[in-house]
Amino acid sequence: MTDIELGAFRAETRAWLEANCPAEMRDGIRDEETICWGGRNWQFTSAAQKTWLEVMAAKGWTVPTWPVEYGGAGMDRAHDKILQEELDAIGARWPLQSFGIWMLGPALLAFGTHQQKLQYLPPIARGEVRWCQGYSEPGAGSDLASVQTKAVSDGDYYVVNGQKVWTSYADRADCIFALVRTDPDAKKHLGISFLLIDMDSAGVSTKPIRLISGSSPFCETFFDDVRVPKSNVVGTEHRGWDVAKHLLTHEREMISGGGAGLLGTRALGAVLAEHEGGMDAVTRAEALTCEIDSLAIGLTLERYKDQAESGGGVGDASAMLKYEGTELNKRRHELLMSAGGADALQWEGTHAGLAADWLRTKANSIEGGTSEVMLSIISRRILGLPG
Amino acid sequence: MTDIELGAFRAETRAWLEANCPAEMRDGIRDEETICWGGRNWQFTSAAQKTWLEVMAAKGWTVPTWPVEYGGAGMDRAHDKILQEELDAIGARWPLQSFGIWMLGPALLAFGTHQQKLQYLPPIARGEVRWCQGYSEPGAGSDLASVQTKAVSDGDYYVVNGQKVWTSYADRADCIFALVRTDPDAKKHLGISFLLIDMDSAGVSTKPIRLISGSSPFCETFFDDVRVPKSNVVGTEHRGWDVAKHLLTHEREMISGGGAGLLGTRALGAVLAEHEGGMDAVTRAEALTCEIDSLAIGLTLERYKDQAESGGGVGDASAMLKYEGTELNKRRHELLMSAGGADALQWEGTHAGLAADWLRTKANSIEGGTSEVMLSIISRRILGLPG
Amino acid sequence: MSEDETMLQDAARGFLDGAAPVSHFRGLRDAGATHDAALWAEMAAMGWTGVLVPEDAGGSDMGHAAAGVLAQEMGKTLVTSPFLSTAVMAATALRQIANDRTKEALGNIANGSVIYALAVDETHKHDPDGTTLQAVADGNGFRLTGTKGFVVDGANADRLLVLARAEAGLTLFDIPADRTGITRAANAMIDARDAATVTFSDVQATGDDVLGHVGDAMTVLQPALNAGQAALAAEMAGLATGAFGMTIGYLKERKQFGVEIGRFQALQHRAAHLWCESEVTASAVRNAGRMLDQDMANATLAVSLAKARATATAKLAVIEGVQMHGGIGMTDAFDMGFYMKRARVVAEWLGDYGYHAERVAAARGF
Amino acid sequence: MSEDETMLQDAARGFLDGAAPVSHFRGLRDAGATHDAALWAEMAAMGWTGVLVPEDAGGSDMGHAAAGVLAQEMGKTLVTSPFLSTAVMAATALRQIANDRTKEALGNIANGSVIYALAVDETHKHDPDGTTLQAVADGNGFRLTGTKGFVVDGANADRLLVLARAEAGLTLFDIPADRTGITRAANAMIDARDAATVTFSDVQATGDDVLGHVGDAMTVLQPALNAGQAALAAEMAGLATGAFGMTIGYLKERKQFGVEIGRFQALQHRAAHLWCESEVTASAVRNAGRMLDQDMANATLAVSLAKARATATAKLAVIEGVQMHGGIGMTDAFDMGFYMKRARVVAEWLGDYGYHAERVAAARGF
Repeated sequence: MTDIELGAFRAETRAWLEANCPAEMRDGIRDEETICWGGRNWQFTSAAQKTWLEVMAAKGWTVPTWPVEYGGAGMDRAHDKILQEELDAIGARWPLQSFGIWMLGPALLAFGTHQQKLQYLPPIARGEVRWCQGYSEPGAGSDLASVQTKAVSDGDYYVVNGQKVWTSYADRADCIFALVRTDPDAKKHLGISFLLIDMDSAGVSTKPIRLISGSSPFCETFFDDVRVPKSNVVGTEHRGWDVAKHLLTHEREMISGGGAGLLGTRALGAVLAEHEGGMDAVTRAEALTCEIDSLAIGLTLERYKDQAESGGGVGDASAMLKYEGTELNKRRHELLMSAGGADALQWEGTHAGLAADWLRTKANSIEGGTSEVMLSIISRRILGLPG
Repeated sequence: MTDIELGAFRAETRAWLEANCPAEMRDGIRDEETICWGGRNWQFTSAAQKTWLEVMAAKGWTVPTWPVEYGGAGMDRAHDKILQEELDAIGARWPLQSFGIWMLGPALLAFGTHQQKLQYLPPIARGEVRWCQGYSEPGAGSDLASVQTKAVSDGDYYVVNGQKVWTSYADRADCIFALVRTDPDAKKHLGISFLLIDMDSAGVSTKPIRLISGSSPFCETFFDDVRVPKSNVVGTEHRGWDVAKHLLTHEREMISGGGAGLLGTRALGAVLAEHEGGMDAVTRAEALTCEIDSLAIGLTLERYKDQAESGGGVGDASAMLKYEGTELNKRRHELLMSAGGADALQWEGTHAGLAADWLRTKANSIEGGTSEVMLSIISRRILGLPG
Repeated sequence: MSEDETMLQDAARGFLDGAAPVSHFRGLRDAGATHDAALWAEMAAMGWTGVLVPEDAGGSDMGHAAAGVLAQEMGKTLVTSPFLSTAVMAATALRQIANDRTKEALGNIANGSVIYALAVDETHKHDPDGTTLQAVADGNGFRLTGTKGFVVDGANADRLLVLARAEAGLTLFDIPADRTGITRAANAMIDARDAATVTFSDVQATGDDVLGHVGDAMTVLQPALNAGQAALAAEMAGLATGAFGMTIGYLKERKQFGVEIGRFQALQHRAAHLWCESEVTASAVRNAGRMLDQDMANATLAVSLAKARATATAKLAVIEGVQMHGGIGMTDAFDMGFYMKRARVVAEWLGDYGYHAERVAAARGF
Repeated sequence: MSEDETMLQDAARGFLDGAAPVSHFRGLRDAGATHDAALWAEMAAMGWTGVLVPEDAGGSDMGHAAAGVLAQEMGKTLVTSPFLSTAVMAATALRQIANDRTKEALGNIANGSVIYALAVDETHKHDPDGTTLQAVADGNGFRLTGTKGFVVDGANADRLLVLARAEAGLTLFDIPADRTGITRAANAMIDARDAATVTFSDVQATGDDVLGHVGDAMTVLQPALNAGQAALAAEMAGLATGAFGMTIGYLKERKQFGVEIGRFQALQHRAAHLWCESEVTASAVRNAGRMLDQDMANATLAVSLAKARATATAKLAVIEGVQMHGGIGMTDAFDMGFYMKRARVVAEWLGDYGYHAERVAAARGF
């Protein structure tokens, strides 16, 4: 496409957004309270939120790069980038977020059958079905392939028994995509299937997990003789690990990008300056170093995004992005706590949320693969050190 | 003994030093140039240096805690401490230093026969024979027990062939204490003997090693069909590793203590203040942290010395002292280089020696067991983590 | 440690393992409680509350090194009590002034009948010299007006030591916590302990309420703060030890990819490094207690050294603790988070790393 | 990188692997030489010396990103040349002023016939604003008096860009290095490169010798320094890559206790961390070159970011390099020490980490 064509698209997009994005959806705030997750039981927080989702979904712009037949707008990256820029320009909220968009969608696009795509993708794009992820199990930790949840064949069905942990929003999701062991006799990585399960099925229950930072979206999810149609397997039966690996790489990029999105918005110095009083030499030095590293890591995310767009992909280097982004985020929050001093030590008050955010960052280097796992991946796959 | 007795000893010592320590030996400087190493070919740098050695050796005060019959003064720790304090009080130079005093002496006292002690210790105490250490071999690195230098039995003699590296001052020493493999068929640690070899023997040659910091006391030492009497084995034949281990612990303490001796003398801040101009926030912060750590590590050395004196010993914790002391020393010298700026980048000039010292510290965490080996020792022997 | 200290440590550990393991703290937290009166009474019966109270006032007068040993053992299992505020800081302040009133007050500390809190800080950082709470002369006495924040043990306290600015300079008042005009609001602290915001509105204080001399608060307060900082450093060293102990236990027991994670060399080296750092900090902590006992007037360097080192080591211990525990370390059901939150609070209390680093620098000629 | 940059990089690497591997630097060092005229002539023939010289002055004018690519490849094998002083900094300064003199000077840079050095620093730290070298008005010209230290390439230079303080303010002079009154003393540098102390005693300079305007040195010098700092950051990134490459090779090949040391997880994780840091630094370096090409007036933040990151990464790379090599890394016979010494010198040149950190802070509102 030509620059002229892209310019025209930008002008059209700007005009359409101006006409269709409700004023209340232009405050740019993207914290937990303002997110629209969608789903069967979703309660819109305002009429504007509902309208915004509907008009965007109608254009396929909740998932602009997905094919039109699956609920998207079939955009290439150049057009998508313009759309994102124009959304940012007016401070538009995201119309919809979900694990369906971030994770299951890409997995289905890569591994699903045409029938599965038609069945599952459009409801995700329209915000009608909310998904959660069921990978981790109690005691498994970084060893995600040590799946114990069993799916035993029974005619056209599997009967699923077992337990997942760290299933974000499982208590509010409509469906779950989960790793289950379909072949107990095969080697660890070769007996796993990637299975879609409706949370309304008999035998599914959830229990929220309280974190050191307070209440959390995480749950334990239990499966007690849950019957699931075999057609709900994505990809080849027993070869679900391939799908999982694909998604894990995707997840790492998401987590590192999330950290940097936060970074990009405001200079650390500006945040620190809000706290009255000067900084001691040690805190100031750490703030300078942290700011330098933030900017450089931000540039690195951009560089890898460029590379991925030009077809190079990111691949194993996503482990680097994940490692650097999450470790930096932990340092940033240590600094913010230090700058807040005694004021930051309370759950409530003028600095409410600061301590909870700080504690929450400690999980960044654990979830989606620990920093140690990231370093081992880099050591083996990028540096070629013996394993 | 009573405090009164110790007080009398202090008074006597003070009077004797006042009468016998030459004025030129009271400048307190203890750098390489002022050290008296002794040995067959030693050239005294002044008449005073010779006198000072002779009068001290005559009293057994070059090695105060060694038994009188082996050239020492048979002092207990309380008396030794008073002697050291009184020497420090007048800024007296050490009358004699050597690897014989630091290393071979303690090894012989622990493992030698009475005959060996009589033969070797008094010449060390009098500064008549200078020793060097032959442990490391090319390619062995941290794996000191992988000794390749062979000592083949031939009647009352061994015939030694092989090569040592990192033999400090081998080119100036009279004798060497070396690890040699006397039983090639035994397990790695069980076929080694601790052997005393005269450097004047036919077939011994040395070659100096140039370091990144410039010329160094280190040499490579070559043994080519060197004949050594079997009576020169210290401890049990093939069980030299026991002697070596004993000495390695001793060496670790020496290296960590050496670092701290340097630290104790002057505040880092005072050193940094000599360099004109202020410090930027990052350098200042690192200087503060480094100063805090220096003081705390100094206190730790004192605490462990107290513990060792009260009979508790130091044992494996010497690995901690070595690790903390040497890593700190590297940080200190990075800081000094940073404070010196462009002036510190020259081999010569107002800051001559600073760069060489800085580069030399990089070996601190390698020699006498790397930092990595120290951490592994702590992990296994102190923390009890599985190996 | 001396033999006496080792015996005290063993006794304290023995008692606390029974009376106040971490589960005891969890119980208080779950109940929304920040004080256990029965535990405090037992501490009094064992002479702990009187550890710095002279014998003629009914104390055991064991000294600052001993107070450090007790604080360290409490730190290991996150024991909740007003020990530092009352038995260490208030007692040290009170014994600087010898009169009948202070003798009685010290006796009440020793017998466990009174809880003190120090109302010193006003902003987000420890800064006694920056005190703005006003003590306006009024007849023979004063009227106090202003707000104190981060008053540790302030909600549970019977009495307050209040730092105020009079015309003559900083002045320290010893007054009942329920005096007219005082409003106390307990804060929802992340470590689930007692800290309060205390507001003073025209609170009347007589000349007798002044501890020491008007305009000369620091003669009394400085030793108390030094003592508190040293004991707090000891608590933090204990906290680091407690967290490290959990972590080492986990490394030995937890299996991942088929082997104990304690076999992974990267974790071994980090654990060994942490142990080394703890040993170095232990030396600084021990030294601070001894310096306070031997030469209190010149102990500032030793105290700040200990507080700075302990802050850094405790931070490292809890960060490594959570990371090495992985997901389970992030859950409230596991104790590691308690250590992390407590470490953050005590990092700030009585001066953070940067505050003490600057005191070290000043003492060392930077 | 763009395709053009990748091609340039491949070509540069190919040439330098043949003409200037590390052994070439060792040869110069052993011979006591700090310049290889033949190598410089080859760089000129390839258009490298003219990388920032406009085409109408005979240059290849490839831009700052390209200059960074070249500097990075030189850094990998410690290539010794006056590239930064002459082709990057002097060329950038000269092209700020368009006249026949500068055009001729730029042509001479492009054809390799002249070597420039910047005489800016006077104390142990980079501080152009603190310049004290006097330019005293004398008739239509000036007399320069004072001393410059750490004049990189100063002993080999044909011409000097001298920063001096005139009554009207800082002024930049472009004069021959052998002018009467100039004394140059080569320093025995730890990196075995050319740096000199240059003394000026009543050195005559005419108005024509002023580059730009009297009292307005920074208009010309600031772009030159920014360009130099960015290219130096690129050299340091290359240096880190070169040192890291040696280290990774050693980890794969060296055996200890019967296995390759690259199997030790503690070393694996440290190597992986270093690689991550290098990747992040590479982004900052690339960004600095692009910013200089796109918007030089606003590139200071990007440049300082790159220099700061590159300094930290190169330091980490050489410290880890020596440590992981063990004893052999400490010997002069091995190349790792060269990297360590060069890293230290370039850490200081044109502003150290703290200097650039403060510039980042200023740009970000600290």
